[in-house]
Amino acid sequence: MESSFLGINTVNFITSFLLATAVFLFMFMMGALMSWSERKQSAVLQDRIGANRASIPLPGGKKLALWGFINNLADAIKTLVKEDFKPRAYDFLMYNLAIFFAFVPATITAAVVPFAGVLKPAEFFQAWYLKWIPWLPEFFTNNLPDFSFRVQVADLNVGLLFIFAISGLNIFGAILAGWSSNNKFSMMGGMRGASQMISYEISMGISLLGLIFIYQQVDIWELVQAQRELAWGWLPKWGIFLQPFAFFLFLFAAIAENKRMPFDLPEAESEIISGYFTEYSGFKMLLFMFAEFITIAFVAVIVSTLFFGGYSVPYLMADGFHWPWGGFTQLSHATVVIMEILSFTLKVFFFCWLLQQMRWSLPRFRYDQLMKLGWKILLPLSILNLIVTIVIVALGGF
Amino acid sequence: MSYQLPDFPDMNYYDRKKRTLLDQLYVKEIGRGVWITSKHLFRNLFKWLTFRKGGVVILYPEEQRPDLSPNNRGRHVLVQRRNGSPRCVACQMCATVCPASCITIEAEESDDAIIQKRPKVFNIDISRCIFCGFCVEACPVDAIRMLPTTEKLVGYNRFKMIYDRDTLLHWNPVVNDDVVHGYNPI
Amino acid sequence: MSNPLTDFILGAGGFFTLSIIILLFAIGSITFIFRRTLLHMLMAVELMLNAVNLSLIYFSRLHQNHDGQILSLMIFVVAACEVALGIAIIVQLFKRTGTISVDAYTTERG
Amino acid sequence: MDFNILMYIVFGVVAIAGGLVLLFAKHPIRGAMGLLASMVALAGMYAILQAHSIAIFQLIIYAGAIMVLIIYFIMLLDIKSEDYLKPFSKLFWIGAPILALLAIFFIYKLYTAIGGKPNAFSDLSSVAAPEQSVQDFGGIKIFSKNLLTKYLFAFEYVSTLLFAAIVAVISIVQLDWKGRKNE
Repeated sequence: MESSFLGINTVNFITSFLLATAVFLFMFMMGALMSWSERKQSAVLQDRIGANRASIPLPGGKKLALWGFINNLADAIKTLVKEDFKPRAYDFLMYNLAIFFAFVPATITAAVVPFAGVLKPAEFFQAWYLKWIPWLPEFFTNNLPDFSFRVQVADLNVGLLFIFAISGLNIFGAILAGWSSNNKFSMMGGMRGASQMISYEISMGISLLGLIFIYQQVDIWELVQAQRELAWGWLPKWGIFLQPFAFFLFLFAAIAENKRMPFDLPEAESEIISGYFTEYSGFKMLLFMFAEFITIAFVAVIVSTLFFGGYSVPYLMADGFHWPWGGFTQLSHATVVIMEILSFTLKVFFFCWLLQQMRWSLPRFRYDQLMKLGWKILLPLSILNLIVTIVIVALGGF
Repeated sequence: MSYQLPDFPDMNYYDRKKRTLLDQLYVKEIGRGVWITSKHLFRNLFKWLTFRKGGVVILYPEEQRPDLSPNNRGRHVLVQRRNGSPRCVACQMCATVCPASCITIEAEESDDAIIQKRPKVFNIDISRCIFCGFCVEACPVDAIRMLPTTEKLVGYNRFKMIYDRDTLLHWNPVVNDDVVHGYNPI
Repeated sequence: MSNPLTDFILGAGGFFTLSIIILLFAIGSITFIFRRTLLHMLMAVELMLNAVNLSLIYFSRLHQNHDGQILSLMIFVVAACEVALGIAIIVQLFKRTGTISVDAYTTERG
Repeated sequence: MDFNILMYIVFGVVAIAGGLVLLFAKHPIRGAMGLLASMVALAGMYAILQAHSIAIFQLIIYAGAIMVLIIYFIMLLDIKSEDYLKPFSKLFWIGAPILALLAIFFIYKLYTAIGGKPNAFSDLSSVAAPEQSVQDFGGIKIFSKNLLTKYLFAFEYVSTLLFAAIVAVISIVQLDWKGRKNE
């Protein structure tokens, strides 16, 4: 690093900054995509057509509707210019603080998730399809030949627990919004949210303990690395193969934690208007909705990281495909990294799709059914799963 | 009544089926539900990708239902006399009977001594109209009718949805004489 | 090998941390003694426990020893038990008297 | 100045400010939010003091569970305004300054003892900052190894306490006062 005119700290800082921006933008784009697919996917699966009216007129009489994407833009503009209605006798501080509690944890939890493996810029920009960038290849090979970084914003050694800690803060948004709105429906939504979260946080944690036992890690980077190994030479050690039962438990608990259908009791439209954000209007309501959509993307990110090998593609190592039957396909570094990012994005897309599909397929649970499912079924099953896993690990099974 | 409730061994008719543990996990049923909706989703997506219309709905102002009944109550028209003036005598019967109060009529003195009155203003607020057809039944001189078509009953704001006398008289430049003009009892 | 953070923790940071501990404990005890609401008293106990936890963590860092950290985990558990029991008792008292003000609980005055 | 040191000071100030909010805010929910801010700031301080696992446990247990419970019950209790509009007892303006002066006196004594000196705590500290052990110190692996071997008895003892607390809470909540309200 002696030859570089930039200090390595500066380069690290710039890299972290760019990575954080990219991850933040990724979550935001996923949120925007979710709010589009909430409309369009529901329409298509119900044999409807969906949002297509909002459009930008083009010269020549055509209209640019982008399959309903312009509706999102129109929504943003509309909510910005709407009246900011405030309920009577509301609590100003808590009313506004609730938005931050709902929005911030949803966006920052993706910081500990790796989006791809190690990226070496000096090697990355040598690929033939990136050579057109004029000065970057020479810059990195001349100044920073050994520089490499993980495509992960924060490499915490307690990353998995960090996710739990921050997503546990998410519920304050619902509670405070419900309490400060001075509305009985909001209040009920907030109470439902709190008790639902307490019921499901436990089984969510315990269902993941088996995974921690098998991989002996809570560092998410190491978890993903462990999932890239192969069992019996051909099966990737993904969480879904080692802990198939825990996957379903975790998925249900995560949906319930996420306050989505079929567990969306806190904002059950047909019962308590809009739950905890009944009294929010304009851009504040948009932020609540957007936080909810980002949380869907976040659940998808976590599920694909913990149970589907994160960014890993089966048999793809740092230099190419090592096929289980002995073949080897050489790939350049840039291709590998891009394939990893694409693989992660596709997994996230799939789970976003699955969560939306479940949201539009299933009816809502009754409240006592929800509580019964959480305490009497999911919790004992996750403890049972944990005990069985411990016994197998102790006998040397994995 | 000869109907007998089905006799289940351990069940009364009000009991539900006993749910096993697998049922209570709901995994099977959730899978079935998602499978059914996914079938619809992918079928429609395939239709979109092959440039066909995926949904069964009708994009209203551009498309019309082809199977409208000839008795359908659609758009209002005012029937004309030979000279092009409306046959309406401004008797206010339709405005009185209208349950949505969407008809506004102002009368003025007619040139013709026999007819006495004619509408100076004849507005129908089509955004409030409920298409019940009472106005057609109430009209003593058969001046207002409803066409089966629902073509272009749209507008970008609520003032464009108020149709005045001339619009109702000349609702379509290409007038079908048999429907409107051809009927002339006088 | 001079890490500025380590220097800070060994020097001025120690004074800063101990001041924070004293202030937090003082605020907690003032709240506990002089606020006349049961919920505030419960939360003040939490604040004092937190102050103690900070001292444990700080000295554990200073000695590079895990005893303090584990003791603070035990304090977490004790605090959780205490809050659960305290909330249960407050709910019972509220059911009985309809208020959470300490001044209202005068039945033992004789 | 190092970024960590700056954040350490900011977190300390936020912790004190949260405590003051708890002391002076009228409504219990404001006080609870102050306490929450204090706890989150303390978690940040723990993280900078390299107790990563304790910082996370602080967030999970205190912020995620205990504060949710407290706020939940503040909402549930339907507290009337006369309960908190006279928040302080009569002796507050006598007692609170005495306690505050006591705290300031402690801090003053602390300052005269160790305040200005660099490396004032060097004598106390057994290991200053060996870079290698700093990386592992406070991590979840060493922490849990210690917890489950050296401190196993304390661990089990505390879990017994938790179990007893669960039983106690359930039995307290099930008490019915309705029959003997006017004793």
